[in-house]
Amino acid sequence: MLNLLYLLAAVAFILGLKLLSSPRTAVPGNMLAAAGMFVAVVATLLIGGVVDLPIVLAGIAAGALVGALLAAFTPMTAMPEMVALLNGFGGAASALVAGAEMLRVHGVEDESFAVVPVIAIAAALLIGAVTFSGSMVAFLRLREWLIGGRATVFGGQHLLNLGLFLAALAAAVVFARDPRPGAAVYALVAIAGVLGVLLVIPIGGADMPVVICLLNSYSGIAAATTGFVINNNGLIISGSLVGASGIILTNIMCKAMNRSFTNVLFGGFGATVSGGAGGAAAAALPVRAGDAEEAAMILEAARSVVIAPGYGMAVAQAQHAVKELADELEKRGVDIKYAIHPVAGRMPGHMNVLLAEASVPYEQLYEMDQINPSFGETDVVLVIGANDVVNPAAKTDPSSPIYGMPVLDVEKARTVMVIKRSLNPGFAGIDNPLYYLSNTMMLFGDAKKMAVALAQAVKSL
Amino acid sequence: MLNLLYLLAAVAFILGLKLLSSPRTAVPGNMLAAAGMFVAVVATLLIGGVVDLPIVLAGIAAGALVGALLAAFTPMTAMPEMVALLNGFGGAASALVAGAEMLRVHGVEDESFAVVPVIAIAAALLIGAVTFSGSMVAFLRLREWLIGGRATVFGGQHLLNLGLFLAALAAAVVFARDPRPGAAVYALVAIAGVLGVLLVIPIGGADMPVVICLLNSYSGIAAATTGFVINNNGLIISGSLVGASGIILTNIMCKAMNRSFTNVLFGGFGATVSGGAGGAAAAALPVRAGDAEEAAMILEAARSVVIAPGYGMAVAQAQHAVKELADELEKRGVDIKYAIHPVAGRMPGHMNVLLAEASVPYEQLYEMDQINPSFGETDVVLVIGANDVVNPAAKTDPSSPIYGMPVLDVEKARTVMVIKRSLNPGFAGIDNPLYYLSNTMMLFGDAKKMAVALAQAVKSL
Amino acid sequence: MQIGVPKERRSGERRVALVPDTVKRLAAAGHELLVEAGAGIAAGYPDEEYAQGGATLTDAAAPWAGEIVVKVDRPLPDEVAQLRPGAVLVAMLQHLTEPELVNALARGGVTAFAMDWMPRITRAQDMDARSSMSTVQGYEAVLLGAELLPRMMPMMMTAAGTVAPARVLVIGAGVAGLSAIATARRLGAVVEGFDVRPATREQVESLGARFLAMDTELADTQDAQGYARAQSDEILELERQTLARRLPSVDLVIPTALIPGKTPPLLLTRAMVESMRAGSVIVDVAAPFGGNCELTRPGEIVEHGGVRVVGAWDLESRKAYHASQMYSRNVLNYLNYLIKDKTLALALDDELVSFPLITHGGEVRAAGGGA
Amino acid sequence: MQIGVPKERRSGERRVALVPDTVKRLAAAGHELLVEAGAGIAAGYPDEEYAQGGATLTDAAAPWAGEIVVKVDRPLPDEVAQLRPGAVLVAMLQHLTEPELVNALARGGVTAFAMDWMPRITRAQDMDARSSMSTVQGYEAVLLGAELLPRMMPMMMTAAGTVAPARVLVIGAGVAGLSAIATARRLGAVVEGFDVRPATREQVESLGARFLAMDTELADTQDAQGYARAQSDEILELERQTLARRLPSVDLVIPTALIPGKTPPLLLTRAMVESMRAGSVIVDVAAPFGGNCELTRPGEIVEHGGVRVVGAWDLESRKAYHASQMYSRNVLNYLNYLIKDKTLALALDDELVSFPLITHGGEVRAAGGGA
Amino acid sequence: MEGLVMLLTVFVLAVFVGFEVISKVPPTVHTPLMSGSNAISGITILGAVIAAGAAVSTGMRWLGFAAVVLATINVVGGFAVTHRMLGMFRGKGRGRKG
Amino acid sequence: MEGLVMLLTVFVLAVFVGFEVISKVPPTVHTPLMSGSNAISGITILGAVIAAGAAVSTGMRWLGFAAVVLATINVVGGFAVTHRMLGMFRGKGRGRKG
Ligand SMILES: NC(=O)c1ccc[n+]([C@@H]2O[C@H](COP(=O)([O-])OP(=O)(O)OC[C@H]3O[C@@H](n4cnc5c(N)ncnc54)[C@H](OP(=O)(O)O)[C@@H]3O)[C@@H](O)[C@H]2O)c1
Ligand SMILES: NC(=O)c1ccc[n+]([C@@H]2O[C@H](COP(=O)([O-])OP(=O)(O)OC[C@H]3O[C@@H](n4cnc5c(N)ncnc54)[C@H](OP(=O)(O)O)[C@@H]3O)[C@@H](O)[C@H]2O)c1
Ligand SMILES: NC(=O)c1ccc[n+]([C@@H]2O[C@H](COP(=O)([O-])OP(=O)(O)OC[C@H]3O[C@@H](n4cnc5c(N)ncnc54)[C@H](O)[C@@H]3O)[C@@H](O)[C@H]2O)c1
Ligand SMILES: NC(=O)c1ccc[n+]([C@@H]2O[C@H](COP(=O)([O-])OP(=O)(O)OC[C@H]3O[C@@H](n4cnc5c(N)ncnc54)[C@H](O)[C@@H]3O)[C@@H](O)[C@H]2O)c1
Repeated sequence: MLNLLYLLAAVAFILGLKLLSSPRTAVPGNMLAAAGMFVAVVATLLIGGVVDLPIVLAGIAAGALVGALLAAFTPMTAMPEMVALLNGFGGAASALVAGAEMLRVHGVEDESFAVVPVIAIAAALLIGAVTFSGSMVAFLRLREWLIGGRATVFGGQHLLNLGLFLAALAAAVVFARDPRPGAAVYALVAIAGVLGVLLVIPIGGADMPVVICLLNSYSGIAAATTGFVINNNGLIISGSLVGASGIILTNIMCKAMNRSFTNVLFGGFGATVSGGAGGAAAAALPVRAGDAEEAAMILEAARSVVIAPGYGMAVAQAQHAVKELADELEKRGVDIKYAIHPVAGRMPGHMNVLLAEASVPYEQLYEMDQINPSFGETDVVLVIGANDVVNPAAKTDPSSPIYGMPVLDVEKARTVMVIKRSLNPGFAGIDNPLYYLSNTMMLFGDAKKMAVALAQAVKSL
Repeated sequence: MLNLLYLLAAVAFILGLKLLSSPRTAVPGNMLAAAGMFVAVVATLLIGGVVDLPIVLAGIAAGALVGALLAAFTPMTAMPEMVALLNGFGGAASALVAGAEMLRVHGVEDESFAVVPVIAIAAALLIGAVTFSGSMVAFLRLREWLIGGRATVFGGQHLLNLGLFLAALAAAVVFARDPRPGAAVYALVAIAGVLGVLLVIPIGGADMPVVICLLNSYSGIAAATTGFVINNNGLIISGSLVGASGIILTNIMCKAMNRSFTNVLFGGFGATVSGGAGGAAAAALPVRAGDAEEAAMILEAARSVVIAPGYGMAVAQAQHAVKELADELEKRGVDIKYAIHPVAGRMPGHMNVLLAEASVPYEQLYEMDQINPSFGETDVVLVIGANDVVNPAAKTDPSSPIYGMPVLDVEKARTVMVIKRSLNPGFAGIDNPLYYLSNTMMLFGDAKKMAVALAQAVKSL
Repeated sequence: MQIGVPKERRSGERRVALVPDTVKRLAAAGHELLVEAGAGIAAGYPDEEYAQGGATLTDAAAPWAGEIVVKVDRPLPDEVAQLRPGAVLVAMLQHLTEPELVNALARGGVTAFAMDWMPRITRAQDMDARSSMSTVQGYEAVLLGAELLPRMMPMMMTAAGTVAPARVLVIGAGVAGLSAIATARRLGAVVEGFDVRPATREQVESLGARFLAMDTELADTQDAQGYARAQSDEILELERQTLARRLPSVDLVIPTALIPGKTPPLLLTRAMVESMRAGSVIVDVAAPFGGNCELTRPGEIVEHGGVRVVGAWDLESRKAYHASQMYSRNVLNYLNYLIKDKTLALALDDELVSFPLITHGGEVRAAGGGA
Repeated sequence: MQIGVPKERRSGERRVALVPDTVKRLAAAGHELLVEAGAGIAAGYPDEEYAQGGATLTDAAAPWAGEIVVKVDRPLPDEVAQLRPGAVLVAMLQHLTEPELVNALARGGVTAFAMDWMPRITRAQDMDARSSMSTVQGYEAVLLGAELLPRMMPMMMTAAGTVAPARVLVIGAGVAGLSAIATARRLGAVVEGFDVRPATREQVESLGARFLAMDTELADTQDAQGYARAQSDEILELERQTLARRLPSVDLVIPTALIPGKTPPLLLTRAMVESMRAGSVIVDVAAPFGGNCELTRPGEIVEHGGVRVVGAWDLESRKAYHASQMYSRNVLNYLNYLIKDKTLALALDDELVSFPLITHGGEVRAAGGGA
Repeated sequence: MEGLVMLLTVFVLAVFVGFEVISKVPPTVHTPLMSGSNAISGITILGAVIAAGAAVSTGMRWLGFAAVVLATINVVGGFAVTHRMLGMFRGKGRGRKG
Repeated sequence: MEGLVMLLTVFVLAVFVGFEVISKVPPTVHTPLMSGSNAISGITILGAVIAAGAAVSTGMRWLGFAAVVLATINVVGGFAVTHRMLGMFRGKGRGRKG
């Protein structure tokens, strides 16, 4: 019966995760998962062989109170560290359960105690401890209580990590041969804790979410391992579910943030990528590089998209592809406008010729003065091979050679996407601060190819 | 140990299916799945409690021989019916195993025989028999040994199916109360067999693959049910895997063929599409209506494609979409030419204006006299909204009002695809024999929409 | 057979009935070609090319003595006299507008084919000079209009402000009208098309232009040949009302409405022209038949309240090179159709022969307006 | 401030320096506008609109008494005399070609700004009359050429045979050249562009046209302003060889090559013109400065061996409505830049002020060719 | 009971895997995939082997034997046919490059 | 042994489900999904409850108690936080329709 209910809970989790992965259905997804959890916990309390109910209920009450308060009073901006903290608690809980189980083994002094649970205990301790300490570092880092937001990288780090991991394994082996509290198990936990710290510190603040996601996967694995320890189906299914999906999610997030997955897995994925063949000064600043899939999702979800074409669209002869992308978006109810800067391109009316060739209706073309006031309410601006004409330095930087020229106020939009091949400057030969803004996503590539890729990605959403 | 090996086999199946779903990896995928099967069978033979090895080996040898011969000597064109036949055998085997198991129950006369396996036996018999008879009908239909290729639909069919299903259920209940060979079980099998026939006969020849896929899913479910009968993990995992993925694949195929999934599930998704608002005279003659996916595959595989546009392309303003399709094909190494008939459209140079607007290079445009000699070596001609200008009656039928007008000799190409909305005539108001030729595939729909769909289908190949 | 190609003498005419390429093909088929020296010069075809093509360059009289005489325009009265009895004349006769000429031809015993009176059927399209000339007219009308406009056609958003696209209204969406629509669209103008035949809506839209619809549904506006019928006065008034609403915002108007054998409908009155903006242009393609505009004077540019009304009548001649090429191709196709085994066999039961045959055996035939 | 807008008097000039829309904006900013009656008529802007915009319509003399006088062309000698000392003149002075005028302006104590001599920097683009006028020139040159050609521009495959597309060669891919390329492409011609500045290759291709490359790689062909440098005789000879190979198959040539302050390079010799087909057309946009073609005579159409060479000099006036609109927008932007708080403060350390400032305080400034 | 729940658990999870494992399938591999998964559904051969090999009665033995034969045909034929189909279009792939 | 194999089977299948269940995730839901799945990983609460509720020694009881507290924080906090995050952007979603 218990296992049947656990199965039910597991199904709820699976469906919950599935629903959670689409914005439209995420809320019911979360509720379904919570309901599954509720069923599993109540079932355990009632028919899970709980003897000492008061202490359990006390623990649950205390935990629920703290959890609810934390959730209610954490500011929205502090969500990532909150998740890190909670995740650390989950890992710790797994390790503690493993520890308790070890004590039971010790307590009953039953020599016949199978080898598998012992290995599982060691593994749960190891993974739980890594999860806990790693999550705590991530939490502190995000709270900026630790080392600021910068990554700490040092030579030989990978070697050290490897050494520590081997040491932990050795301790685990010693413990498995004699599964009782003692030096071996303490060493195991201590080493694991250090390992968790070392895995996280090389990672920069901006990349923390990826790490938290990975640690979340670890805590799932810890739970599954604990399941093997206490021979519990529910833990195994749910834990391995979270473990596996967490890894996939980590991978997805890595792609979205243009990071290498292997680097994350092994820690120390280091300094943020420098922006392609960017200008010398630029290399120091971080840019967010996106890919077609990610951009397509954002575009598809937008209500209004303004396309700001420039000389790069002309060079790439991307006008037809751009029109096709716009058509696809319009089909999905997105409102499309084109913002034509008076000097975009290399001749007066350059954009007009090309867009007319691609049969873009004149009604969708807006002059700069018409459209500038509306950027504030625009969800996404898609800048295609334009540079000088969207350079905010013209408004803000009196030392800029284009200071005073009116430009498209694209940076006021919620999201700005820029298609160009590199961070190289345009006609005026100057760097563009737009590319380094937090609401800008760079889509590096030839304008035509990227527009085609975007259209295709939108279609296949 | 046995279950561990079954798990291994199951993993092989899962990965195999995954690999099979991409053309690049399909071959290793198939091999992996076969290897998994080999492991599972050998394990069962060795440690599955087989007592009477000779008879089993004899059976396997016989089956392997027949299977290999069938596989080796079936012509490539007969593959779908081959799959139907094999699938029927699988379903039959499941039913037989369930029957054998029933005999065991009967044999041991053990009153304590659990209720679950009995239900499972009934279910396995039912599903297995449906799979078998349905597959056989599909096989015979495809071989054209039965009722030609036409669908048989009659009123009240759904009601009859429902009645039969309820009757089968009743028989199953009777059987479960007294699980021994007898009237109930025979009735069950017989009814199931009839049900299988009825589910398949309403389906037209062109839609058979979808049905076979669904029956394949059923045979998976039959295997899983059998797994519950004999308490075998391997059967359960693999069977449910096939059952579930088969349903998904059926759904995918339905979408690709523009069929309703529910209609397939409940049988009788009806007669082949009649050619839209086709001409009265035309309705009598058979045309081959294709869909975008099918057409895309042929286009993608072609070396040379000639596009013959007409007034319909202009009406649909499909020129940009056509250019995009051509671009996609060119990217894949297909040679593209446009055949411009001098009076295509409604004004001199009509096609030129539109194609120039879509930036089709002049070099790809060929006059009728230039291109007519080369149609014989053309793989595919894609006629887009042209009618009179590709009407072979102009050459062959002296009574035709357009007799003597030179037309594009598109029918000489290996394959002709015609995009138009119906079988309605064009400007000259006359029927076009081209549409009824055996090498012609009609793609019914608005030219722009169809061109977009083709481009997308080509991209997603 | 002997085929004569005289030089065109109508003033302003620059076309030639056969270009060297078609001459070569006819010569290759065994015909003897008598081409008046200098016949093709104005269209851009020098005498040498004719000579190379196998033609004999002659004086002005010789071509008229040919068994077949091919011309662009109908012959002038003195030219008719030069035709031998029994000779075959192939030209755009515009016979409906000049019965006198037709009678003269009949009297002279001339077998006269009207290249501008081919049946409007798919099979006859490659001989249909009306279509090919209309194509040139529509193109050239827009080019001429664009050139006369003080505005530019396409929209341009520049540092010096936005240049609004020109608005073009094409009245009559036959072959010339559609060609005009296509050309104006190419230049980036905002184009509307207007016609009484409902079938034209789809055709206008098939060129990416807007169709200007009347408030009333019209029925039965088209005859068997696809030509428009003359409309009642009420309908014409309704048409004018529809057009009048658009005119104040239109920069270029290209009227092309014709009804074979009738005076073209009056669709633009003086008052309507006065409602247009100064600087606007009307290129009246119907001018040779009287025009669709009240102010049109064929062959002249009338300026009225800042609006220029072009009585376009030499549009084809302004593109004489290609117009000649296309016309001569029509003629070639027709001669090839008529002449079997080097003789002309008149299958009078064949629509393609009988329809354009205006005079024959001394008589004016039914199609030619005779009994 | 008082801003005078005299009527343009150069013969053939149809533009006007300010259009009613800009007049309205300046009036709204508190300026007094003295517009000569009839100044805008030729460009399509009637006097009433100026009056409505807040201008005072005056006789011919009054505008010249304004504190600021805005014109399109440089003033005629007698007009210079009418300017008050200390007055500000804003016009396309073409000062490099007429030192005499510059001296006269300096002598008269006029502060003269050359709208055609804006620095070629991004910031100055909306005041750069050279760009906006070049845009019009390129467009109109193609239209004029297309109109003069006896051929049609686009390819058409018709029942009367295939009409081959016209081949257009644009020499000099500056603003006018690019505009010409775009227009010819719109009309469906097969277009090639040619220039000495390597950066133009990408620009030509960005309009979908082909770039005609020379066999030699050229370096250092561009000065700091983006203008081409004068090329050595060898290079010019190489250029002519490259062009000569194309000319026999080209129908329309649009030369636009200029070097500021110098005579335009001679790129089309008589012999080269003779190699072209009869009926071809050359529209020499460089004509006002002497032309790129040996046969060019500014303001005339020279026919030579069947090729017509148009010494285009009033291209902008042929599109006077839009040309005036764009020019007056440039002027408006520049005045807005110069005038702060209703007074003109000359920040001579500002490139945008000092670069186009030709005479000031009785002296010819360095930019103006002075010491 | 517990055993049955375990089987059910396995069943449910396998169904989920089956639902998720194939998502985007290009039409080219529709038929091979169907055929391959049909071969996998021949897994019922295990049941057949057990039924035939551990029969408790002649009837059961013969039913089992028949099941073994049919299931083996399904398995062997299925995988072989799939392989042939795939071979065809691998061949095509090669042909195109050449 | 058989029991362990069953657990392993369940584990392997669940891992497959986990791998497949999420494939295309728009960036907007990255964080909520992570947070939700983090809450699910609090399933270890079951182990904690059993450890605390069926402790055989005081040490075990207190370890179990600590585990229950931490795991509950994880579960309750996790789901609640996820809900809050989603609430934020459900507002946006509603905005779209409006
Ligand atoms: N409109 C006129 O009349 C005129 C005339 C002369 C000069 N200008 C000047 O030109 C500039 C126009 O501004 P703009 O924003 O249009 O152009 P821009 O500032 O020159 O920037 C164009 C950008 O497009 C990118 N690009 C080039 N080829 C590309 C390709 N194939 N695919 C994707 N991206 C490509 C380049 O970046 P990557 O190299 O990184 O790809 C470049 O930064 C202004 O400074 C204006 O003053 C205008
Ligand atoms: N070129 C000229 O100068 C000229 C002038 C006048 C007449 N014509 C005549 O026009 C004809 C031209 O031949 P053609 O082959 O180009 O055209 P057509 O024979 O008129 O056939 C056009 C076909 O396009 C289909 N169609 C229409 N709208 C469509 C849409 N939105 N999507 C897909 N298909 C669509 C129609 O079939 P459905 O309704 O089934 O879709 C129709 O059968 C000739 O008979 C010619 O003589 C030509
Ligand atoms: N199948 C063929 O061989 C062929 C070839 C060419 C043209 N056609 C058809 O012939 C027909 C006539 O073509 P055309 O260009 O010679 O016509 P046209 O020159 O006689 O007339 C031009 C246009 O003016 C329109 N018109 C007449 N009266 C009007 C009015 N009162 N108001 C508005 N518009 C008016 C006509 O409808 C026509 O579209 C068209 O239907 C065309 O498609 C057929
Ligand atoms: N950023 C700005 O504000 C701005 C604005 C407009 C133009 N520009 C730039 O200014 C430059 C000049 O533009 P323009 O149109 O005024 O030039 P222009 O009118 O002076 O010359 C026209 C063209 O002729 C070319 N040319 C000169 N000598 C030649 C020769 N011997 N052979 C072939 N071609 C020759 C030049 O390279 C130029 O492209 C261009 O680089 C243009 O992009 C910049």
